[in-house]
Amino acid sequence: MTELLAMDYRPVLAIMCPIIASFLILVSGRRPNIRESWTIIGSISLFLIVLSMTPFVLKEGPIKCSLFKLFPNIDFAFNVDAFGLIFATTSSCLWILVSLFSIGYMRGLEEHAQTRYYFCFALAILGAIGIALSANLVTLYIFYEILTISTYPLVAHDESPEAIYAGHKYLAYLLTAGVFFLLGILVIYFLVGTTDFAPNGILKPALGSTSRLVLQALFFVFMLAFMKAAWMPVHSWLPTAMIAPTPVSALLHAVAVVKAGVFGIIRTVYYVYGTDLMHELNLGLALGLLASFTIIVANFYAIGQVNLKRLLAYSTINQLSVIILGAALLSPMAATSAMIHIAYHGFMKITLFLCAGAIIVITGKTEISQMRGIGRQMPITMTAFSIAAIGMCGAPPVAGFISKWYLCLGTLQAGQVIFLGVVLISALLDVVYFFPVIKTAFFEKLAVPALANGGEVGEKTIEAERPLYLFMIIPLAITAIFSIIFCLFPHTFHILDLAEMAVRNLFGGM
Amino acid sequence: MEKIISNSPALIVVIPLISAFLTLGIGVLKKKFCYPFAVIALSLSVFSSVVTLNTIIKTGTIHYHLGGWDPPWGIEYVVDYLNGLILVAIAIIGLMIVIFSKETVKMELPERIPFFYTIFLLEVTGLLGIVVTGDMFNLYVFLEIASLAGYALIAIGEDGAPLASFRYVIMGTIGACFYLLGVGYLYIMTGSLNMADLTQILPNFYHSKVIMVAFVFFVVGVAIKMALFPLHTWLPDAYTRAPSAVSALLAPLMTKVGVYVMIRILFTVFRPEFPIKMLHATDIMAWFGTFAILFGGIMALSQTDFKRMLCYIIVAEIGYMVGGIGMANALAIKGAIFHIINDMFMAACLFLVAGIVMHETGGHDISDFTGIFRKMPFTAAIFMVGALAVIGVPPTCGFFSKWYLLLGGIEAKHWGFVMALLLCTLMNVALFFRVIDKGLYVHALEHKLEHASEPKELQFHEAPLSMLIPGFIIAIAIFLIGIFNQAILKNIIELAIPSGL
Amino acid sequence: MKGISLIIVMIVGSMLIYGTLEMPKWGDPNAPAAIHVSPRYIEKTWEETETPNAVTSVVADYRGYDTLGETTVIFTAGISCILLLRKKREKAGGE
Amino acid sequence: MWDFIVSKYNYWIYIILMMIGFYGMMAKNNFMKKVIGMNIFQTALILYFISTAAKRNATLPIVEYHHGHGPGIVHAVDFINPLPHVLMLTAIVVGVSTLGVALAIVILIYKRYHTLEEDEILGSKGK
Repeated sequence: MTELLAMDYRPVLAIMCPIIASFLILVSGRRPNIRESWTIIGSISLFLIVLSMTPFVLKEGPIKCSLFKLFPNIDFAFNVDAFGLIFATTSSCLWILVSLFSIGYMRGLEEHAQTRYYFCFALAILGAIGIALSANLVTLYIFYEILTISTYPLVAHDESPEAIYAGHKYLAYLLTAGVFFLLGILVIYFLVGTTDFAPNGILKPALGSTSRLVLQALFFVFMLAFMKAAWMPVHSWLPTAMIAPTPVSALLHAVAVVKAGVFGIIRTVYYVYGTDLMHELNLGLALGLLASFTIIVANFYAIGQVNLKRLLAYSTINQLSVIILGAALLSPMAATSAMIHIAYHGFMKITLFLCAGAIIVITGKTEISQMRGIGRQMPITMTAFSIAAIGMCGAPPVAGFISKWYLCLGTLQAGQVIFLGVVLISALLDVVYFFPVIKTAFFEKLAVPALANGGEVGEKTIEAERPLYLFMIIPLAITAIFSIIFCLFPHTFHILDLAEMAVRNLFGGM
Repeated sequence: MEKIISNSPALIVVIPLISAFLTLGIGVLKKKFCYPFAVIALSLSVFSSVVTLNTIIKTGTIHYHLGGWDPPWGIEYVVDYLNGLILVAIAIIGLMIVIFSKETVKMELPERIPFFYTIFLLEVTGLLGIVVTGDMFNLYVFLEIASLAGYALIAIGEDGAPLASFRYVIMGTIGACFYLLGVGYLYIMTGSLNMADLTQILPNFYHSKVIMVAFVFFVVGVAIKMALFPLHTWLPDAYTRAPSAVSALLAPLMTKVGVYVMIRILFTVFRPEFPIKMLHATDIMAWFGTFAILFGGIMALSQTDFKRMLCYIIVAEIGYMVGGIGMANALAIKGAIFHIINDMFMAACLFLVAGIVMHETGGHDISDFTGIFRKMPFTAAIFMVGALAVIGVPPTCGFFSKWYLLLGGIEAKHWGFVMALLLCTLMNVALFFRVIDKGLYVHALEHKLEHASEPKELQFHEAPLSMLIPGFIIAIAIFLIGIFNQAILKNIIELAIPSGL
Repeated sequence: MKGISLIIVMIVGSMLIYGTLEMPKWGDPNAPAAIHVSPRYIEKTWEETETPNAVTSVVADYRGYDTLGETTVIFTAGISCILLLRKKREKAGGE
Repeated sequence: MWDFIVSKYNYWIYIILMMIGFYGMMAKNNFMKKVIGMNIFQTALILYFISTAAKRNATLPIVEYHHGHGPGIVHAVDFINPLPHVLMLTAIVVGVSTLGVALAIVILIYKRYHTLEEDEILGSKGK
């Protein structure tokens, strides 16, 4: 029994956590309290397991664990390296908070089919963790598909025609992506006979026998495969999917799903193609241009939004491309920025979403124009919102500042000053669309004197009216606090250490 | 025990054959006993096929001389890696379906139980016989047993079944006669009916027109039997109208056995270089496979009947396998052979679900699936496994065979086939998620019903255990085959790939 | 439909004729079919099966298994006819 | 040329018969006619097989024998090939069985639609 706790089996344990949790959730579907405690227990134990691997990885290097053979030269295997741990830590940590939040949200709105909801949620986390820990493209693909399929019922949770439409659109995009992914993997396997991630790429040997064009085309096949990263012009599933319950949008569309996409892109860029090959094929520049295009356009889209969740969706698209840009620059600093931004952006964006969700549950408001003076009714929520928004713009003292700082240094390091301009402009545009929200919330008077729960109208706080609301307020406060902590102490949860270690492995130094 | 092991190839066929005769006798005396007897008979068949496969893995190909006559003169059963595995799959699925059939037969054919089980066992006998035999004419005899039993079983289905079955009779007879014509043409040139013997003799005649014509008739005849597009026209009607237990037996097995015969003839009776290098028949087959995939997928999309949709999926799946044969390289053939096994389980799984839903709701339209996730969670779970396997989501087995087929397609640089396969994956997604939506999203419907204060429509509940257990076993098998695919491929299928590819 | 059928028939027929071109002539005693497997049936029928009629010995002995299949076929057909044509109205417990 | 045609006349006959049956199976509108076509088709096939058994100047494959001695040395050239006959015994039975099942199905169809014309059945299907 004790050897199961050995380091080699930790990845398996981590994977088993959500599997067991989802099973127990299904079994105890009729007793909500027990069901939700399984969720919480599963998430906490997952987080602890992931965290326990970090010091070991930092000291001894990656943990390898191979379960069974899928194909010749391809195992169903986990390889816990520094980069994967960043993503794993982020998603497992946020699962705890979002689970808490979900309890408040789902009970607050008396949603239907809650067992299905928690079940799919756990499976989605399984997908995310699996993606983070997988050792080769095929394993990653398996979890990628699990993630796609398990989130589909979540997106369409509302079961209204619009929600089902959104779900279909979601599936249509992401499963098409899956097909591209499969094609890409097959071609790689055919060319080099392996799909294991390696810090300097695995595709280099193929350069001799294959034309450059094929490899360049293959890269774009992979880009299409990672449609989850919502780069433009294949982003439109993301705003549509915002119809999902807010905790779903929060975790899945700010953390698990979209981050799985950028995670995959970074894996492809650095661990499949490798820096040299990217330079050789001029793919870094192409990817950078794509990302820049998305950054700018998504920001303009965001400015025009009146619905808070949709605004956040476009902000997500923008920030994801910031991460992609970091990867595309192929310089150590930028790569660091991309990696840490996966974590930092996760915390900040989830804060924003949780705030939006709390507003929906407590006041029933979804449009920005309705939110006049809401800052006085819900001070904690809106403070958290403001903190995260500041972070999005990249201003200190919030985590976004650190990653933006590294990104700017990275552009200089790579000698691509144009991209520095892109980053700065995007920061500016971030301010343009986040500031009005904050202004509306804090500095305008309540316009419509009505509340969804029919309570007393007034300027007093309504956040803690029901104990249930605390399930929502506390998590978002925690994530907001973390967003600040990450700026002041970037080594919390070893995120920065891990990123530095990963970059050292990739580039051999800063 | 020694005796059983040494005679296991014959036992595979003889057990269901004799028990078919006995079932009738028992049925006349006591109807109730037919079902357990059929279950026992097929369990023994599974046992002997597993024993046979085990012997093959240990000692290699088994040649079993019936009546003690040496091969070219007597009839020989040959069990090698290729058909050993397929035998096990057929026997297992036959057993599962017979277990499953208890309730559906009671409901759909109450007054004809003994005859049903007799024919059912004969059908399994025929299918096993086709696979196990090493003699061209003996294959024809078993093909006819299987076909005749199939015609009858289909004709007792719901309204319109006789008509569908009649079409099948006409098409099937043409197919079987073409096959026999091929046998006759080979016979007149070589004087032999034994497959192994023919393999030795035929290379001398590879340039003969007679052999070429024989080859064409073989391929066309078998293509009819396995419903390769555009000769599939009999399939959708026949399998849609057939009783649940029958479509669950025939749909997975009959067509796949056809694919097996195709592989046997193309690569064992003829050596691979004949169809590949001399006739270029495989190039043509690759395109037929491609079109079958696209056609099957598109037609499936336009169906509202679940069983009919599955039928077109089968047409597409046949395209996978024929296309895989058409790629004519070891990777794709490996995928095709593996897909035979996988598709048997996948199709069995889905048709079982169709049968369960039919049993509980009385219909097999997609709309009959409304709310199954709530009301029949176990059925829904089985359905999900089958659906994901057809779509090709890892770690279900469908993914792994598709992988090899795609890899083979890439190696052959046959991009049309690769694209068709990938596109069909997407079409399958659309197909199954249509059903899943129906099953999953009942909130609005229930809401409406509550308001109208009508009695709730969604009152059906979970199926009896005799239907669920086979479903679960098949669903688990789908996962296990996927997870242990390397063991199966390494120890059996890779050795089954015909030499010379 | 008739036109298409006719075309198919023509194609199949010409295929058959094409194949026939290289077939041995009718009654050729040196045709492969006459010299490969069948001689044993004729020459050894008495020795091996003690049956003067070679057809009988092949039917019942050398290829006896085919005959078993054949009987099964007719059994299948018989039961099929019963299965198909039995009156449906008969009560389940009526026997 | 003439010689060539005559020397293979058995094949031409079976091909013609077979094509008649084949055409009947596909093109005829009446189900009974289809069944008849099917039977002609199978019979033609049987004819083909039987004709392959023939050898010039050979007799039935029944060897002469004397009690206790056996037939002595037998030359295969003197007897026609028994194998196709055996195969066709089976094929005849198969053909008959198929015919039986087909007829049973035809009866079912007639009971249901009260006609055996395919176009009428297809026309009435909607009702």
